Amino acid sequence: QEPLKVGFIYVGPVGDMGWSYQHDQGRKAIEEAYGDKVVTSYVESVPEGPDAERVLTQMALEGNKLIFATSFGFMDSVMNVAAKFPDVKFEHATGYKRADNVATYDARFYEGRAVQGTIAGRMTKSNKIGYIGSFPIPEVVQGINSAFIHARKVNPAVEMKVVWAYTWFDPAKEADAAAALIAEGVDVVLQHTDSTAPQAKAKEAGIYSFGQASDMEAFAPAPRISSIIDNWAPYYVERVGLMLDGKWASSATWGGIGAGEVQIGEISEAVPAEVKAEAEALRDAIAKGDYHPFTGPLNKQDGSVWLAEGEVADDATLSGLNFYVEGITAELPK
Amino acid sequence: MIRLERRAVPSRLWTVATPVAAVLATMVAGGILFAALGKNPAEAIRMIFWDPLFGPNASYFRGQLLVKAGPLILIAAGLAVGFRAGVWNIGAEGQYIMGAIAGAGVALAAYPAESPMIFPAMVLAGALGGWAWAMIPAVLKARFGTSEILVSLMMVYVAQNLLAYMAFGPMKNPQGFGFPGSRNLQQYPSAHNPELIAGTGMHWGVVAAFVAVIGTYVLMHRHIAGFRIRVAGDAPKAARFAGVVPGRLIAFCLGLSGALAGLAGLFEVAGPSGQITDSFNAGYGFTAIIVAFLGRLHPVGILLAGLLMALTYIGGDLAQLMLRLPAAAIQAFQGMLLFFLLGFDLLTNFRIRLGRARA
Amino acid sequence: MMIAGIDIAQLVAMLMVASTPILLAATGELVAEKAGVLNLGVEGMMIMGAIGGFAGAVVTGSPALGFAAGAMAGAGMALLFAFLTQVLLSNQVATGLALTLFGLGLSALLGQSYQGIKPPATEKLTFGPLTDLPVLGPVLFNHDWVVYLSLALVAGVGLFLSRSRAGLILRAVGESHDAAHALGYPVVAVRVAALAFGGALAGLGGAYLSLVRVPQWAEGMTAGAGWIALAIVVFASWKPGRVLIGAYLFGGVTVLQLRLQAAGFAIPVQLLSMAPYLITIAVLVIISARHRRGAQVAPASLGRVFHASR
Amino acid sequence: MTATDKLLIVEGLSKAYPGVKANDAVSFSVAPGEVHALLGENGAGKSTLVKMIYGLVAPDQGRMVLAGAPYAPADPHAARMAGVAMVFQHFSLFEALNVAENVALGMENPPPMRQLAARIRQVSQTYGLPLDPARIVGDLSAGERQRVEIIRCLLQEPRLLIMDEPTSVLTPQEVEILFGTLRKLSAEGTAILYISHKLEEIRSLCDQATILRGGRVVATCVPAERTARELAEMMVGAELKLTDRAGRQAGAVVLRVTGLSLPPATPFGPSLKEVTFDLRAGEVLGIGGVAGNGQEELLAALSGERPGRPGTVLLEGADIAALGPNARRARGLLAAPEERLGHAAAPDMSLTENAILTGTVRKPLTRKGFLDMGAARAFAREVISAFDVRTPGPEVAARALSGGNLQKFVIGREVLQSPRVLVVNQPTWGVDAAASAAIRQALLDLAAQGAAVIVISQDLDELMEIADRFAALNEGRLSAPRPTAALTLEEVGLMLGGAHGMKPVEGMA
Ligand SMILES: Nc1ncnc2c1ncn2[C@@H]1O[C@H](COP(=O)(O)OP(=O)(O)OP(=O)(O)O)[C@@H](O)[C@H]1O
Ligand SMILES: Nc1ncnc2c1ncn2[C@@H]1O[C@H](COP(=O)(O)OP(=O)(O)OP(=O)(O)O)[C@@H](O)[C@H]1O
Ligand SMILES: [Mg+2]
Ligand SMILES: [Mg+2]
Repeated sequence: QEPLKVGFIYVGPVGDMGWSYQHDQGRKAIEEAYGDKVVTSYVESVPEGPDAERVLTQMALEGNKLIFATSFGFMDSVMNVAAKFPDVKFEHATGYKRADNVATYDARFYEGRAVQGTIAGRMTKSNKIGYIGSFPIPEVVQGINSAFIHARKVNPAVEMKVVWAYTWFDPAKEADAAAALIAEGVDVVLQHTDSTAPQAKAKEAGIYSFGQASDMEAFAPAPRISSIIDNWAPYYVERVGLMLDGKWASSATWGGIGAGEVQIGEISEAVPAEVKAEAEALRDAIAKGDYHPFTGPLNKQDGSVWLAEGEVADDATLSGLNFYVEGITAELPK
Repeated sequence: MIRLERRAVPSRLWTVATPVAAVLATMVAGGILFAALGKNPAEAIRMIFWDPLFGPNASYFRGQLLVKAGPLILIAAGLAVGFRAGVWNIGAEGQYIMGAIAGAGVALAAYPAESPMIFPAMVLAGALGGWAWAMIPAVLKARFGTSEILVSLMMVYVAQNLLAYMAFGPMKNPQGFGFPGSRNLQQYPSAHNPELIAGTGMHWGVVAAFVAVIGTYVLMHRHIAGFRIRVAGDAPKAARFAGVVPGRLIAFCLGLSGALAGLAGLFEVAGPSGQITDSFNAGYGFTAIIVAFLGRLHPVGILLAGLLMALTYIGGDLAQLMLRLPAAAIQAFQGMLLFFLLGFDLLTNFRIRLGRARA
Repeated sequence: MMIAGIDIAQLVAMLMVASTPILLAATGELVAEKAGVLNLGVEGMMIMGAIGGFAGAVVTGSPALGFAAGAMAGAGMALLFAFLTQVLLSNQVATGLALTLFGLGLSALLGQSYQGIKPPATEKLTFGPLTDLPVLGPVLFNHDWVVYLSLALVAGVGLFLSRSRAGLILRAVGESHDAAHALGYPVVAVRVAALAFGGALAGLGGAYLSLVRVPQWAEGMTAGAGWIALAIVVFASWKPGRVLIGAYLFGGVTVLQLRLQAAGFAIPVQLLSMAPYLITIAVLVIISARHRRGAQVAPASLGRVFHASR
Repeated sequence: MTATDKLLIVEGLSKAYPGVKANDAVSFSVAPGEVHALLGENGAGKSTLVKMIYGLVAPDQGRMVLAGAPYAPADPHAARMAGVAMVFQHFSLFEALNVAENVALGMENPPPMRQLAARIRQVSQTYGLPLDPARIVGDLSAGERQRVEIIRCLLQEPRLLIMDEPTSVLTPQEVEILFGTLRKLSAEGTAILYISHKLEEIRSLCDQATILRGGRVVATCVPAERTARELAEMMVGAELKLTDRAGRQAGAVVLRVTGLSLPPATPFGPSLKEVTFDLRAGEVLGIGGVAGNGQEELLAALSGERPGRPGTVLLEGADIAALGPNARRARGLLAAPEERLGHAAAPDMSLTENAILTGTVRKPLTRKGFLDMGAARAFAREVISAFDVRTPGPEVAARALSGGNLQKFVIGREVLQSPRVLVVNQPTWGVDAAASAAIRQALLDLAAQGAAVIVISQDLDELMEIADRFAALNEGRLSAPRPTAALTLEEVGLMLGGAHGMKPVEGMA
C-alpha cells in the first residue's frame, strides 16, 4: 500500500525556534510514530496570501492527502484550495472556518499563561510584571488577561505593564521592548513573541523571564524560570492515525494542558519549592478540568461585570476576546 | 592580463546571449550548492526551471507564473521609467500597500452594495493611493531637494505600520471574531478581481501588467515624452536644455511608478490575496526593483525578467516540497542568479581582450 | 534625571546599545560612499556578520574572535559586491539588492545548526567607581567594549577622512574618479578597500546584534537594520559626526516609543511605531532645505561606474 | 645636438584603440629648457602621446629615454617621481576639495597641510598666480582652476612639464601671466611640452614644434619661422579657407533684452544684473569676457532654461521672458551651450537621438508626439554631411566623437533649423583650426541669410574676426555693445576689465 503523504506549510522558517519550529517537531513526531506508512514534506517561510494558496495547491497536486496549514493567515487560502480538492483533508491551525474536508485546531495557551502568572505573581519583588505582546489579537489578549488574573490572585499588589512590539519575530525590537519594561521597574517578563531576546535582556538585568513556544533551556535556570511549550505532536499523531484508519472527520479542536498541546516546561530551581508546588497544582487542576482560568467573578477593565461568581467564560467569547480584565491599567490598542 | 574594451554599440548577440549564459552558469553554481546540501543537483535544477513550465502539473503552474509575475512586472515597468530618468523610487513596496488600502477601503465602504461601478472605483482609488504615497517623496524632492531614495524607503515602513493599523483596527472584519484582517473581497462579487479565464491565472492585474509593458515601451521608445525622460537620466543638463522641467519630471516619474505599484496592490488585494492583513505585502515592491534592473530597464526585458523571477519562486517552492531543499537555499540560489545575470551583462557593453604585456 | 517618569540617563544608555549595530554599519557604508560606491547590500552584509560572528564566537568560545569573524564575513560579502561592481562593472543598485537577497539566504543556510544556542557573553567593561556615578555612570561607563569601539571608529573614520593622506585620496576617488585616475590613483583598488572596510563594519554591526544586543542567532534577525543604516548615511549628509547623531536619534526614538508604552502612556502604538521614520524624514527635510543652496553634499561620483582604458 | 643633450627622447611610440591608431611610430625629442609644441587636428593623437609620457596610457610599442636613462613609467606616480608633471586638457581637479588638498593630491610627498598651504601661497606669489589654499575649487573660476593645476606642477619642480591645451579657458591677461611663468621655467632649465590649437601663442612661445596627423609625425619645424596659416595647413595637409564675412546688412531689431536680471544658481555663482541690448537681423553680436562672469547664465536666460521676469526678453516684439526652451525654439530662438558633452548633447545617446534633442520643435521629427526615427536619422545625416562631421554614422554615441566633431554637429544641428536668432557660447572651445574656421563660417553664413547671431566667447580674436558689434560681460553686467570695426584693443581691454562707470546704453545702430 502507498504511504500516506502528509504536507505542512509554515509561515516562518523551521529554524525560528518558535512557532514554525514547534509545528515541525510535530511533523517529525508523525514520522517517528508511523514510520514508512507516512511520507511528510513541508514548505517553509510561505507568505500568507496567494503564495500560500499556490503552495497548498502544489501539495494537493503532488498527492498529499492530509495537509496542515499552520498559521491563522492561511485560512482563506485553505478554504479556497479545499473547495477544489474535496478528497484532500486540510487541518488549519488557529482559524475558525471549517468544511467537510477542513478541520481546525488550536491550543489553549491561556492555560499555560495562568500557571506563568501564578509564578510571576509570587516571584516579583517590585510587584511589577511586564508582558511583551506581539499583536492585539484574541489569543494574545487571552494570555495577558490570564497571566494577570492569576498573578493578582496570589499577589493582590501586582501591576502589569504591557508593551506591544507589533511583530512576532524581531529579536532586536523584542530586546528593546524588554529593556523598556525593565527600565520601568518590572522584575518578571512574560512574552508572546518568538525570540529569546527578552530572556537575554532579563539575564543582563538579573530578573526573571519565561520561555515562549519552545523550552529555551539555554537560558535556564535563570532568568528562564519556566516555559510555555507548544506541543502539537499528540494532535498531529492522532489526526494522522485517524487518516490511516479512514476515520478522519472535520472537527474543531481546542486542546490545552490536559490534551498535552500546551506544556509547562520544567520549573527551574530558581523558583522556591512552595511556589513550584502551587504552580504545579494549578497546572494539574487545569489539566484535569477541575479549574478554568477564566472563572468568575471577573470584571472587564471598565468595571462592568464579565463573569459572575462561578461562571466560566464560553469558548465563543474567548476566541474573540478583545478587552482587558479589571486591574490592567494599560489601554488595549484598537 | 585581461582587459575590457568598451564597445561603440552594445552587442546585439550578447544582449540575447548573456541572460542564457547567466542562467546556465547559475545552474552549475546552484547545482554545486545543492549537491553540497546532499540533494541531487540535476533534479533540483529541473524542479526549479523545468517542472513549473513543462512538468506534470504545468498547466496549473503556468497560470500561477502569471499570478506571481503580474505584480512584479506591473511595478517594475513603472520603476524602470523613473530609473531611466535618474529618479530613484525605492519605496514601491509602500505604494503597493497604499494602493491596496485605498482600493480595499472603497470596497469595504461600499459593502455590501453590489454595483458594476465598485470595481472601477477601486481601481481608481488603488492607483490614486499609490500615486499619492509616491507624491510625498516627489514633493519633498522638488520642493526641498530631499533624497527621494531615502524618503520613499522610509515611507515603506510608515505604510507597513499603517497596514497593521488597518488590519487590526478600522478595516478589521466585523464578522471575524476579533481576528485581524479585513473581509475577504473574493467573496464580494462587485469588488472581486477574479480569474478572467478559469485556470489561466489571468486576472485584471496581469492584463494591467501587459498593458503597462506595452504602454511604457511606447512611451519610452516611441514617444517624445519618454525620449526626454531618457535624456534626463543620461544628461540632466541636456534634458533641461531640451525643455524638461526637473520638478515636473520627478513628479511624473514618481507618480507613474507609484500609481502602477498602487494598482498592483489593488489587483492583488481584490484578487489573489483577497484581504487586507498585516502581512499582506510580500516584498513585491523590493523584488520589482531587481526585476527592473534584470530587465535592463527595458519593458520587454522586464516582462521576461518578471517571468524568470516568478519561475524561481514557484520552482523553488516545488523543490522545497519535493526535495526538502531549505527555503534559505532557494533564496541563496536566487541571489546567485542575480549575480550571474548582472555580472555577465558586462559582455553586452564590453569586449574582453587578452592584453599583450606592455612594451 | 527624570522626565515624565522616565529616567533619561537610563534611556540614553539603552539607546546607545540599541543604536550600535546601525552606527557601525552606517559608518562603514559612509566610507564606501565617500569612495563613490553605493552599496545597498548593507542588510546582507550585516546578516552575514551576524551569523559569522555568532558561529565564530560559539566555535571558539571567544566573543572577540566572534566579532573578528563577523567582520570578516561582512568584508567577504563586500568583496563579492566589489568584484561585481568594480571588475565586472555591474549596476550598483541592483547588485546591492541582490547581495541582500543572497546574504539573507546564505546566512539562513549557514545558521541552521546554530539555532537555539546561547553565545558566550560579551563582558561589560568596568570602570570601578566611575560606573556608579549618577547620570554619567550608566551613560558613559557601563557598556561592553564594542560600544566604545563603535564610538572610536566614528572618531577614527572622521579623522582618517579629514586628516590623513589616504583619506584624502579616498575622498578624491569619490569626488571624481576620472581625475583621480588621471593623477595615477588606483581607483578600483581604493574602492575595493573602502568596500571591504564598509563590509567589515556592517559585519561587526551584525555580530553585535547576534552576540550582544539579542543575543541569539535567528534567521532574518537584522530585520531591516541595514536599510536604516543606509538611510542614516544620507541623513548625515556623509559626515561621520552626523552619522553618530543620526544613529542615536533613530535608536533613541525607537527605544523611546517602547519606553513610553511601558510607562503606560496612552498613545496610539502604530503612530509611535511610525515615529522613527517620520522623524527621520522630517529632519531630512530640514537638513536638505538648509542645504538647498549649499554645496553638493553627496560624493560627486557616487554610484557611477568607472572604467579606464589603458 | 647629440642624443645625450636631450632630456626626453621618444622613439617609435605606438598606441592603437579599437578602430584607430591613435599614435603610429611617433618619434621626437625635447631638450632641457626647450618649449616644444605638439600640433595637430582634433583626434590627431596629441593627448594620447602625452598620456603615455605621463604613464597614464601604456604604449603598445616603442621606447622612451628620460635624461639618458630608459623610461617606462608604470603609472603617473612613477612619472612624477622621474620629474614629469602634467596639466590636463580637461581639469583633473576635485571640485568639493579645497586648493591645498587638490595640490597635495598631485604631489608625491606633500608636506603637512599647513606647510603646504604656506608654500602654495609663496610659490603662487612668486610666479604671479596668487591663490588662496583654503578655497573650495568648485567655487573658483576657470582661470583660477588652471592656476591650481599649474601650481600643483610647479611645487614638484619638474624637469619636464606637459601642458595639454592650457589656455583655452584663459583671458588674454591670464595667458600673458602664464607665458611669463613658462618662460621663467624654461630659463631655469625646465623642458615644456605644449599642446594648443592657438597657433599665434605657439609661434610666440615655442622653440620647436612636432606636427601630428592621424597619429603620425608629419612635420617638425620652428614655429616662429612659419605663419599661423602655414602651421594650420601642415596640420590639415590641405589648403585652408579664410572666413568670408562679406555681404551682410543689419535689419530690424529682432531681439530686445531690457533689464534682464537673474539670481545666482549656486552660492558663489555669478548673477546677471540688468542686462540690456538690442539685436538686429543679419548682425553678429560678440560678447566677450573672462570665464565665470555670467556667460553660462546669459545663455540660459536667452535659451529659456532659466526664464526671467516678464518683459525682459522680447522676440520680434513678443514677450518671451517667461517661456521655456521649446516655446522659444518654436518662435525661432535657438541656442548652443558651451559644454558640448552633457549639456548640448547627451553623451550616451546616438547622434540621431541628439538630433531629436533640440530638433523636434522646428523639424517634423515627431508625429503627434511619436518619434519618427526615419526623419530624425535623415536630419542627423544632413547635419553630418553639411558640416563635415567625421563619424562612422548617425548611430554612434555622442561621447565617441572627438570634441571638434561633436561641436560641428551641435552647431550644425541648430543652424540647419533656420533660426531667427542663434545664441552660441564658446563655439570653438578646444576645436582645431580647420573645424573652428568651418564653424565661424557657418555662423557668418547664417547671419548673411538674415538671422541674428550672438556669439559668447573668451577668444577675442574670434570675436574680432566675426562680430559686427562687441560687448563685454563683467560680473554679470553687460557693457553697451560697440561696433568692432571702430574698436581698438585698448578699448576692448577696458571693456573687459569691467566697464565700471560705463552705463549700459541702448544698442547702437
Ligand atoms: N580611451 C580611448 N579609447 C578609444 N579611443 C580613444 C581613446 N582615447 C583616444 N582615442 C582615440 O584616439 C585618437 C587620438 O585621440 P587624442 O585624444 O590623442 O587626440 P588629440 O590630438 O588630443 O585631440 P584633441 O585636439 O581633440 O584633444 C582619436 O581618434 C580618439 O578617438
Ligand atoms: N572609449 C572610447 N571610445 C571611443 N572614443 C573615445 C573613448 N574614450 C575617449 N574617446 C574619444 O577620444 C578622445 C580623447 O579622449 P580622452 O578621454 O583621452 O580625452 P582627451 O581630451 O584626449 O584627454 P586629456 O584630458 O588627457 O587631454 C575624445 O574625443 C573622446 O571622445
Ligand atoms: Mg587632446
Ligand atoms: Mg581630446
